Amino acid sequence: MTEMPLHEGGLAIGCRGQASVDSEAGEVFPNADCKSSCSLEEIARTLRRHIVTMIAAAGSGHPGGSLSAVEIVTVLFFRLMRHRSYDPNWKQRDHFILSKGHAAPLLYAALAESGYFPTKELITLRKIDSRLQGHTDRAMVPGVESTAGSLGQGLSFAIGVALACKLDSLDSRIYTLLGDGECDEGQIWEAAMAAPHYHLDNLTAIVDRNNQQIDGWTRDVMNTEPLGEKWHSFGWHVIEVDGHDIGQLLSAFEEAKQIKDKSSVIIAHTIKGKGVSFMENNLKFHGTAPTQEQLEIALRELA
Amino acid sequence: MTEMPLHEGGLAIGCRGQASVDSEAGEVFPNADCKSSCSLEEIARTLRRHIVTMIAAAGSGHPGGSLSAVEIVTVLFFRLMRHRSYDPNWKQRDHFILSKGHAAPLLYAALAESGYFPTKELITLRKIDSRLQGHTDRAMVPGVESTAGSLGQGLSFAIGVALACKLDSLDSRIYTLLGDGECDEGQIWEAAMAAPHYHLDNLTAIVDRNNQQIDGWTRDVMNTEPLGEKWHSFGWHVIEVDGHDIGQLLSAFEEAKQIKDKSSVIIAHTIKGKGVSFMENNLKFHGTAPTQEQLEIALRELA
Amino acid sequence: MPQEMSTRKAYGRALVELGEKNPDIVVLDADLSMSTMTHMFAQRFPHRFFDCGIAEQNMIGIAAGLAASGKIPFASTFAVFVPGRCFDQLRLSVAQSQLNVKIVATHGGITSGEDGFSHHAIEDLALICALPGFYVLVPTDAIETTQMVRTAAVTPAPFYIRLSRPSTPVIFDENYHFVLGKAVTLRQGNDAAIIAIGIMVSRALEAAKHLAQEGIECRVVSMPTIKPLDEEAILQSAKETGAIVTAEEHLKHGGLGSRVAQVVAQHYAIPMDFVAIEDTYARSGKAEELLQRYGLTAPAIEQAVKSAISRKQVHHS
Amino acid sequence: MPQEMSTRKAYGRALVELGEKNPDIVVLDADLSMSTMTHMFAQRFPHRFFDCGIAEQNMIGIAAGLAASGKIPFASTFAVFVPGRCFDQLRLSVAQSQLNVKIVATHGGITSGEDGFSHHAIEDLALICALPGFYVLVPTDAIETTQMVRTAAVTPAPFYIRLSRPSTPVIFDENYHFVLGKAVTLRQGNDAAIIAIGIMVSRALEAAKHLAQEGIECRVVSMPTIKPLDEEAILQSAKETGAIVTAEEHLKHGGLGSRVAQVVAQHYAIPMDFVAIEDTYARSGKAEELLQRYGLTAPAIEQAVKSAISRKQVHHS
Ligand SMILES: Cc1ncc(C[n+]2csc(CCOP(=O)(O)OP(=O)(O)O)c2C)c(N)n1
Ligand SMILES: Cc1ncc(C[n+]2csc(CCOP(=O)(O)OP(=O)(O)O)c2C)c(N)n1
Ligand SMILES: [Mg+2]
Ligand SMILES: [Mg+2]
Repeated sequence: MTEMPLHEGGLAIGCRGQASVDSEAGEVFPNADCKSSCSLEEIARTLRRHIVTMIAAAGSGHPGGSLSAVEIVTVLFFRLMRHRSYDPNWKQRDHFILSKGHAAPLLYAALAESGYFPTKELITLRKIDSRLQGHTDRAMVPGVESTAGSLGQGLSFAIGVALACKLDSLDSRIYTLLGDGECDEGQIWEAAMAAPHYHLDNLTAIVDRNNQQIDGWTRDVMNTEPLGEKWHSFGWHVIEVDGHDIGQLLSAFEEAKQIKDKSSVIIAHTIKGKGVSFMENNLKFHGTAPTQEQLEIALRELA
Repeated sequence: MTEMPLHEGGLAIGCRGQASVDSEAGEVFPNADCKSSCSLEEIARTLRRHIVTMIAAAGSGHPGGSLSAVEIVTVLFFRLMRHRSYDPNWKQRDHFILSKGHAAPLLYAALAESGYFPTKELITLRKIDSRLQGHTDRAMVPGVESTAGSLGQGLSFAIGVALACKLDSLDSRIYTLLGDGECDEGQIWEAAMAAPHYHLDNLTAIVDRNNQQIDGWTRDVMNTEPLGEKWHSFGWHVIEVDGHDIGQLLSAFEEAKQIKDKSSVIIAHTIKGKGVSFMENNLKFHGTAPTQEQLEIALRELA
Repeated sequence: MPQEMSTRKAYGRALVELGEKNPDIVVLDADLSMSTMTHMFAQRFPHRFFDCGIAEQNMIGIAAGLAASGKIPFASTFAVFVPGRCFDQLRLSVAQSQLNVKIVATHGGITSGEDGFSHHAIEDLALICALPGFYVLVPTDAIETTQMVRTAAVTPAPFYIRLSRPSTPVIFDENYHFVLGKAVTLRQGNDAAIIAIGIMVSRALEAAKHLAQEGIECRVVSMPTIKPLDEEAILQSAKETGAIVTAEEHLKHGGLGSRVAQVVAQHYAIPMDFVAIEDTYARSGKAEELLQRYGLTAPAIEQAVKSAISRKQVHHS
Repeated sequence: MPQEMSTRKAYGRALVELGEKNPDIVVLDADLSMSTMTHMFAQRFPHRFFDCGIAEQNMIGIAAGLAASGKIPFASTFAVFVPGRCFDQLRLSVAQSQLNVKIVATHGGITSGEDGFSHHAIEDLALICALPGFYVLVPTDAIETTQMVRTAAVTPAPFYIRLSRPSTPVIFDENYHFVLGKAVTLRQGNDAAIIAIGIMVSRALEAAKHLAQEGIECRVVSMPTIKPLDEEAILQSAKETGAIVTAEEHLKHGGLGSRVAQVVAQHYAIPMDFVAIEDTYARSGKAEELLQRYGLTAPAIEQAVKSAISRKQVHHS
């Protein structure tokens, strides 16, 4: 295994595994320290550095769709979600279900920075004896809630978790991150029909609306527009935001929390490959690792 | 095999296999005679009699969803569609693809009355050596375009046929009949997304909106409302009609023909079991054959 | 217990019994609860029953999420739709996720009859046995079904239990004890062994009776656990009888016969024959008519036994 | 022809060649055209190429409708998604509809490597062989792939052709002639037969070479048509060698080995062994690492051959 610089920002280190009580909300935010000790923007940049670094080390992987969803995941893991890195199966936790499993590097980065496992493990991504499988495996990595890689399955899984929380009278919130290309899958619409039918107001889906899938722009490959109207007609409360604007994301999640009796979807308009100039909107970097040279440029841009 | 009265109305007999040219449209309507020789209402009643009779003879089958779509199929087979019972694979024909395959008795009745095979064969439905399988088998029966029985597949198939017609520069129209419960299936929405994406204005889907599926009312089992909005948001031209009103159906199909560049869907509001008092809106008759006694009452009502 | 009962009816009852005892039992269906008999549970525990409508893929995903949260989901529909309509979901969200989901599929085989081939599940075992981690069970009768359902509920692993539509003979009495992974010898004999599942077990017994009249003594083994196979019982049969015939209401490919053949070939090669559906779809017809037409009968088993016996060691002389 | 080429690249080229000759050839993909190599056809014949987006079920239905209208559709995606994500569609809309649809699935087996188990197709043959009417093919190299694709295009029936991701050795020369349904004997020998498919063929040849050095002469048979099987070739191998080992990049269940075992058991029982993936999912890793880890190697074949030979007739003495 090559030794690679991991560019640990150290930003989130102070937060790891230390639960603190947000007295206002009366809720436990294990990562509440982040709110003061480091900005979400800084954390986002750290996650991006992890992503490009680990994919470069692996020699394969999916930078584009990992980078586009960084702010979404940052806001959830380092501000909004109740979770405990020292107790990943904590019954009262909020749940994050990654449906677009090829964004595994993003989730691994967020988990490592949250203290679920050492950030230096990130570099083992996709290597034969690593826990960090190319697509997430829930049985292997603490904090990974779902096994993914075949698209279209996460929302159904999230409904199951949301139903269980209701049955157990838990007020946990369930978040699931979907790709926009992934919304081609019929299973997404089966699930989209079911969630409001079951009145799952504890469920929020986020669509990473980066307008690209593998074969091209979504409007050319399989047009999903008007995407918001589709979700609306399936009974969802729809919120559209700039998915790189942390303020907009925070208030969107807050709005979703207030909606009762139905599920909410946040359509987060993003740029695939966001943060690395030559990866932005570049189809090639959906599923290609940066070379060592490209990595260095990327890290400079993300410094 | 029991000998059962088949109640051949004989109405459509005059039309069988005789192509005639509608000079106004310049199109070939093999069944154009029907327009003068017998009313569509009468044909509809004949089809209903066939349906209950053959299902009673079979001892199993699906009367409810066959009866609800009678007017839809009547209007298509005996007025609008270009087809030739003596040349089922006629290249220029319009296509009817039954997606909700459990309504096979309805299609068989329409085909028999159109002259594809003798009406007396209808009574062999579901019997071991019959061509008339419980759900349609395209390889067995002339005029049956698709094999069905597993729900959710007909619209995709219809897209394939519609694409082929476009490739071959045929101006054929493609019709496909879906159940409203069937719209739970994700594959329907995959196809719904694709048809307007491919600009298939030669394709018209009809949803038999009888508000019931097997386990109950659709709003209770899996709510599909607002159904029209869903199709609209998937890019379709949506027309809602009373599915038992022949006039409304005729003008809806005419409207669909005029729409360019996208596909049309007709949401036909119907009553499951329509025409037989004790079957109407009666869940039991989704998939139960009438007894001999019930058959007699039904036939009296349909006389 | 009556003389005849469908395995799906036994399932419906067992679910209610389990539901009373364990609040974590939840049940899912895909708009077929009247036929799968989950409606009995739905009526008794409406808040723990989820109808997913006609959306089998979503049903499996929801079941997986429930299992991940500590529930014990039983998900049912016809065997032709699960695994067939949701194989990838069973693969990723259940098998690869190692989740405690119980699939109970009814209307296995061709005895669903008149609905025709779209409703005949003749390949479900080939599919479900291709999912590492799944227990795959086919009960012989209603009594065994009840016990299987109880076993599944307390064994934390994915299960697939295949039931049938028609009423079938009750073979076991109340003292019978189903053991996961173990074959059951129903009749002794050393001329050949018939290994059967589901509705073919009673036909195997019938065949053995006829053959005994001709002086051929067959062992009859029921193999309620298709996966993992009771290899010991298979090899014992192989060694003690020298000829094995399998009988199942399934394609010859990928079911009981194919699994037994691999065990035998790898450990103790002896002649075999397969009573199963050849590479074809069946038509509409009454259950019994179809079983006749597609060769799933006692006489077919008898013939297969004779064929296997005739091949014993011939080519090794 | 270079020394190494991926079978999917050969497919991409063959499609373009076919497209030039026959205007009825149409191609479908599900957002993986860069990987399946259908993008070559898409670029040349944009109006005959349909990207279905990430909707495998719909893709199969559309292909069926196109076939019903006289087109010859080739539909491609990864082998893990077809048949797995659309089995019921392949069943009803293609197999039961008897339609002329060609499925060409790439990234078969575990050599898709680092993506991990969600992307490893280790059960596709178990599924696709459970569809009556389908021809199921696995080419040995790029040359054979081209010929298979041509054959599929002119044979009116459903086809499934399984390709792999990595570049693999080109074994045949341009004079090679693929015959549908026929096995190919690549090496003579009478101590045991190795029947292999896909990337395992070259490993089988390697194993045979090593074994010859130890005085064990193995026949090596490639079985490019998994369905229908060349039973004659199998039985000839059985009779002339008395021991068969199969080798495939697939689960032991439901693939080549299981199909050969049934033929052998039913007609000429001899000891066998199976080089295949045991009942487990593989992890992320480089293709070669995974083949090592999961026992798909020449040494594994050698060991299996010795095991099968050691069981020859022992228990019949
Ligand atoms: C069922 C399925 N089909 C195909 C693929 C292959 N695949 C992986 S990523 C991808 C494109 C995903 O696009 P999108 O959902 O928009 O993700 P993002 O743009 O965020 O990367 C495809 C087709 C898959 N993983 N699963
Ligand atoms: C994929 C699939 N799942 C389940 C079934 C069983 N089934 C047959 S009919 C039916 C209800 C159909 O309801 P709907 O589409 O509304 O038809 P209609 O009311 O017109 O009869 C169901 C669930 C099936 N045939 N196919
Ligand atoms: Mg995208
Ligand atoms: Mg309905």
